[in-house]
Amino acid sequence: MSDTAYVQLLDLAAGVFLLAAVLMLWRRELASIIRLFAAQGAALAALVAILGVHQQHPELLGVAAGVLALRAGLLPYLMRRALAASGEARETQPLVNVAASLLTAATLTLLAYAVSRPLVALAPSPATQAIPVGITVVLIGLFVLATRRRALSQVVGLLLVDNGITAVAFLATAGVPLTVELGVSLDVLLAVLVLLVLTARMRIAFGATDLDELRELHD
Amino acid sequence: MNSTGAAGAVLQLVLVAGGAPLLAGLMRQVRARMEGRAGAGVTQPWRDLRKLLRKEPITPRGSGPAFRAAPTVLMATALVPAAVAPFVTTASPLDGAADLIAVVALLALGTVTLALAALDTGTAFGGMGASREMTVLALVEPTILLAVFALSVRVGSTNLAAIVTATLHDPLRVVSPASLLAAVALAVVTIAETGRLPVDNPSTHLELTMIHEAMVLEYSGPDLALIEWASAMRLTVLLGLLANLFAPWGIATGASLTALPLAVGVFAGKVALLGAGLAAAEVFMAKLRLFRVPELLAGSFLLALLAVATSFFLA
Amino acid sequence: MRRLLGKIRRTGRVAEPPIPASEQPAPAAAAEFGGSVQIRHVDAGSCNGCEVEIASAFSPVYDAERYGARLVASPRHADVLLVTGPVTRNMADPLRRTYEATPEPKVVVALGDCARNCGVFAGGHGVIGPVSDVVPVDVEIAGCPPPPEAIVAALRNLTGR
Amino acid sequence: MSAVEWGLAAIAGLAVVAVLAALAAPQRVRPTTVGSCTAALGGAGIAVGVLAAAGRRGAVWLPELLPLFGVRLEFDPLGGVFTAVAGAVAVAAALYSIGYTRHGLDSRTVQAALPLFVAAMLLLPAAASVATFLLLWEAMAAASLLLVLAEHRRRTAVAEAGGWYAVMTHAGMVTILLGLLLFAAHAGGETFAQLRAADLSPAMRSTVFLLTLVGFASKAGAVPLHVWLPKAHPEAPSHASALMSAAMVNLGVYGIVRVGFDLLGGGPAWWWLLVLGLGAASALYGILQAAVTTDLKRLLGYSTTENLGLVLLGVGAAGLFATAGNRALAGLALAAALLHVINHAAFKTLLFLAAGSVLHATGTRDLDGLGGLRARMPATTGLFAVGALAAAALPPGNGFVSEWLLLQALIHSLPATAVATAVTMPLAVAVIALTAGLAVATFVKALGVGFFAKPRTPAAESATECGPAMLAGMGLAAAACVGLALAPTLLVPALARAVQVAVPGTEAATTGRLTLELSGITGSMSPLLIAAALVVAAVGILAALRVFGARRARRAARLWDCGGGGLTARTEYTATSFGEPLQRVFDDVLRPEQDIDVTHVRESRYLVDTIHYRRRVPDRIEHRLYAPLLAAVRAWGEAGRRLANGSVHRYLGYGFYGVITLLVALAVTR
Repeated sequence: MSDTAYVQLLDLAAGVFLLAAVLMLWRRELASIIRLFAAQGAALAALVAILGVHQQHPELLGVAAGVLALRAGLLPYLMRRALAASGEARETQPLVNVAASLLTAATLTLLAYAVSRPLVALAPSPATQAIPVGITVVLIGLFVLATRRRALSQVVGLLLVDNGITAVAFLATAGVPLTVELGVSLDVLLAVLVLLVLTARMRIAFGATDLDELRELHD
Repeated sequence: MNSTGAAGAVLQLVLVAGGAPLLAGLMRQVRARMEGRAGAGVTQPWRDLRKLLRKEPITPRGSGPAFRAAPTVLMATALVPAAVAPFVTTASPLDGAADLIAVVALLALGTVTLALAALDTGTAFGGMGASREMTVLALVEPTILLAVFALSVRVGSTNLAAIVTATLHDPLRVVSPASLLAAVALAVVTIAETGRLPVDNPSTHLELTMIHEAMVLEYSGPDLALIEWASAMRLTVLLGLLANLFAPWGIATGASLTALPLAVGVFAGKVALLGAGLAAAEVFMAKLRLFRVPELLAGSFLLALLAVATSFFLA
Repeated sequence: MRRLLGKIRRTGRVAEPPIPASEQPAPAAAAEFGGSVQIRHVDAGSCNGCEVEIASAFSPVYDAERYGARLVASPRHADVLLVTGPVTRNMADPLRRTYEATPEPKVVVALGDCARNCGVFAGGHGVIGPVSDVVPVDVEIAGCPPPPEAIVAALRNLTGR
Repeated sequence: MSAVEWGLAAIAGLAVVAVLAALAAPQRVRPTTVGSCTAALGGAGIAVGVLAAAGRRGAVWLPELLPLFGVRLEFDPLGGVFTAVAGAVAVAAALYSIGYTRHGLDSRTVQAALPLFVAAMLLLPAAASVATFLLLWEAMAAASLLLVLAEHRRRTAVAEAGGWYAVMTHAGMVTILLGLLLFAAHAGGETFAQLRAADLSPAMRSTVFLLTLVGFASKAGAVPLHVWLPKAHPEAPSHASALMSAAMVNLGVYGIVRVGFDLLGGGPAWWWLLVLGLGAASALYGILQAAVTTDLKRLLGYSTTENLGLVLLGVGAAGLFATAGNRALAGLALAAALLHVINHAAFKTLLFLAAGSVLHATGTRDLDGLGGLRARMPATTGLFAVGALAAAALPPGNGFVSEWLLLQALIHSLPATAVATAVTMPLAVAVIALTAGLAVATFVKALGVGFFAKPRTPAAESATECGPAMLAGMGLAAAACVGLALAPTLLVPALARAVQVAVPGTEAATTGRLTLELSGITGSMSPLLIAAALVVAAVGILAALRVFGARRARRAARLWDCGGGGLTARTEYTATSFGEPLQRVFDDVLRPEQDIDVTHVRESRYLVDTIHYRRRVPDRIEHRLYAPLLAAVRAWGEAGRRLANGSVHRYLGYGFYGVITLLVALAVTR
């Protein structure tokens, strides 16, 4: 594919990737958050595929397929099931109100840009140019982990962090070895399963999954 | 600046002034059809205007010059952008005013005059509408200017004609994340500025839920006609900007007069399309609570900032 | 959203075929309306039966809006005052003020038997009389309550569409 | 002796004459004489300033006037701009003061302080040596303090405000003193020429800059050093508020530009990021407070903080661009900042004088108690409207022009190489935009609630138009606003020269006679064209209405009150209710204190008798930052008092112990 088309597509994929993260911060309905997460997974897969095609790494295409299956298919499916099991439809009042967290996300973006500047400077290329996007997603994920109450949103936060790391890894290096990606994905899968089980247990124990109620466990 | 430019300017002025009520009619018609109605027809707003112009103007006792002047000023602030913005031609003779910031500020001036008029009457609803309108306006400004920023970074100018021409020369720019994000942000603020759902419900009868309507409750006859007409024109102007900043194809750039008719047709088509889309989308929306609106605007602000950010970190 | 869209497609158009305008001659003022009538509804003490019918007259089924009639929020915007119910003592002045607030040319429609001749409330406590005792009435719509068709027919007569 | 020097002589002479007149003239004619003398003084200031800004130089050295150092005055275009602004403000304020003479405002001290204050402000930008600068600075501070305290007999709040002002301004004075003395000591000379020539270690340069920045920023009313401003401005007599708010605060900016750019010749990026940050914070915080306050003059005071914040933002951006080596943009940003200084001076003078007339006529500054003035004081209302349009930064007002220039400078800074620029500029643009939006809301509130609708109190009911002198003062300011709004291009050469002093090697930021065309950047905007287009459109519309619609005559009818009884002033929206949505949106920043107490009727607790709603939006910075500080100071004071309880013996005892310890020390060290 031609260089300009490659750059355009890459940027577009990166843009969607970032936008999905932001919208996850914006929306309250857990269902639509999950939908957005699936979209982000797809964008990530597209990103990997584009890189693969451009760098003529056929195995990357395989990885892309894997990413798609896991992040746009399996994980959202699991989460949807957890959601159906728990009666909670919405993220009721997060610790930081939505407007404020959106503004925070804006500053996080600029921060990510500032810190990743030297990284990009090492080897300026369309791929590395997009690294800040990945870092932003990581930061947003951490922010979600820190400020959202529902256990499911916490899972989403964790997955956002992981998506961001993966994106950075692919953008920074010319294709992560397949094994690494598999390893990462597997332990993420594991973590998610554990969390989901926990969520279920918590719901059985407390009836709700408001993490603030975990404090009761500790005293 | 040439004869074509002048002709184009006049043409687009007439087009916007004459087409705005039709756009409003189209949007109502689309909405009616989606609600299973027959609809009053696209030309209904024109009938309303004609009748209102014939009716008797009323000045409430205890209101002052601000109340009297507001409709005219509002109309003027809608006419000037309609003449200068690159809708039909990029060679408007009034290029000195064809600055994106200036156009936005002019539209804001219109809102302000209406708010002052509402306060001038001294009714509770007038004050309420003015206060809410000003709140929304204040929160919309940052988004607009950041979107402007994002658009002008790639061009190096806030001059509308310059932005449009640059897009014409480099169409790939449009699909860049920066301009897509900016487009979404601008769309949101357009909705907020023109008082459409989910920010404000243009066809509400409940004063307590009103924003824009509450300010014009006292107007009647020709005054009301001017206000309705001007509001329709503001909507047209903003949609037109949205259309031509991101999809300027078909606009007349050269000095050939033959390009103008085509440009008119294309522009009308684009705006009609946008309007219909907006109306269709509104069917699926409920009005936001007033204090959820800042959330929406914060979101659009974030999009605009992301647009700026991506415009310099994604290549 | 997808579901709603599907519903819209399935439902299609529910508006009934046009209802012919009523035969009674339209008031002179209506000549100036030219296919556009803004209506301010005043409940002067109705039992809300008429309100239900008005609502259905403007519902998608009868869709009075297709003839250029529209309900508005302020008498300043209105051409027609649609008055329902017998005028009660507390609503007499508000009704007068509403009439005074409406710009010329204006038409007053007395909707329902109560508005025309106090109907079942005639001589009731707190009722001071039919609408025509308070403000000049141009059009009357009979019925208790009048069916939507009648309302639409009368309005068509005013809009002239 | 050059024209500028003659002008300086004239300023000095007129100042002396005015002061003598204030002391000598009988009370009856005192305000007139002093006012006209001060106006003449201002006129001389304008003349000198314009000459200097036009590039005419002039220097005076009076060795004997001040022991050891002598007074050294020298004009350059940069100083000229500020002197001209101060002069113009002085003319308007002085004319106004002729008519504004109640509650002992015509006492000797107050009348004498006015010309002294003006003269100090006119000469300060010409100071060419540290000693002269500090002398004039102190004179300015002292004279303005006297004016602030003018009405202390009538209102206790005045004394408190005066206290805050005295403390803040002198604290600032001290830091400036330290900074400049440090500078002079290391430069080995106290004239500005020597300071320019000096080469200091980077650490020392930064110390000097920071020390002076604190002082100048507090004078410019920048957050968090602004606390004196919203206190002193409302309490001072209005022409004094105008002078302080439109002329004096500018000199803080002047100081930063003079020291930072001219004397220190620019510095590292972080200096300017700091200035930019200060500016952004001030702009946002100032306008937020203004948007929710209901005191008209307090609102204007906060709006001063906002506008000076925008100016500082421009100055900071200019410094940033200059360090990045982008001289064209630096020039543009600084020109925008200076233009905004001028515009702000024009409309803020007008607004404060108009507010003064309102206070004069109604005796209240509380917007919730005003209203309906447009019928009773039409001229004042019209003039205030002109000022409000400018302050709201909407076209065709003059505020819009400078904000447009500022935005242009920031917007064209991208794509940038420096991370700092790339990250700060979008935020800066956002801040300016939000500020502009809130300013619109604020001044719609001030005009719409304060002057329109029905009067809310008997005081407002019985208001009457103010006298010719006051109207003349306002009229001048309004004329300045209109002129600046339509033909800002006339100032371009002067601004270019002034900018050159600060950022050498820049050409004029804009060109074009009727249109502002940015040089080096594509971008143009013609205020005149916009205004003309609006007028033409309006006329066209009216003509069209004549021809086509409106055959019926206009009828006057009662307000539409939903058919209920007549609407009284109690049902009007007040300033409090107008600002409520914004206050709610920015709750986390403003932290308003509000309490509602409902009293029920005796019979049943379900029936409400009365509801009292009270809301205060305290200045949070003042509470959080200064309250602890004051507490600490008070503690020290207590300790001090125990030492000094007024007994003569104890003081003698201190002296005695002192001598003894000294002798012992000598004995030991020998």
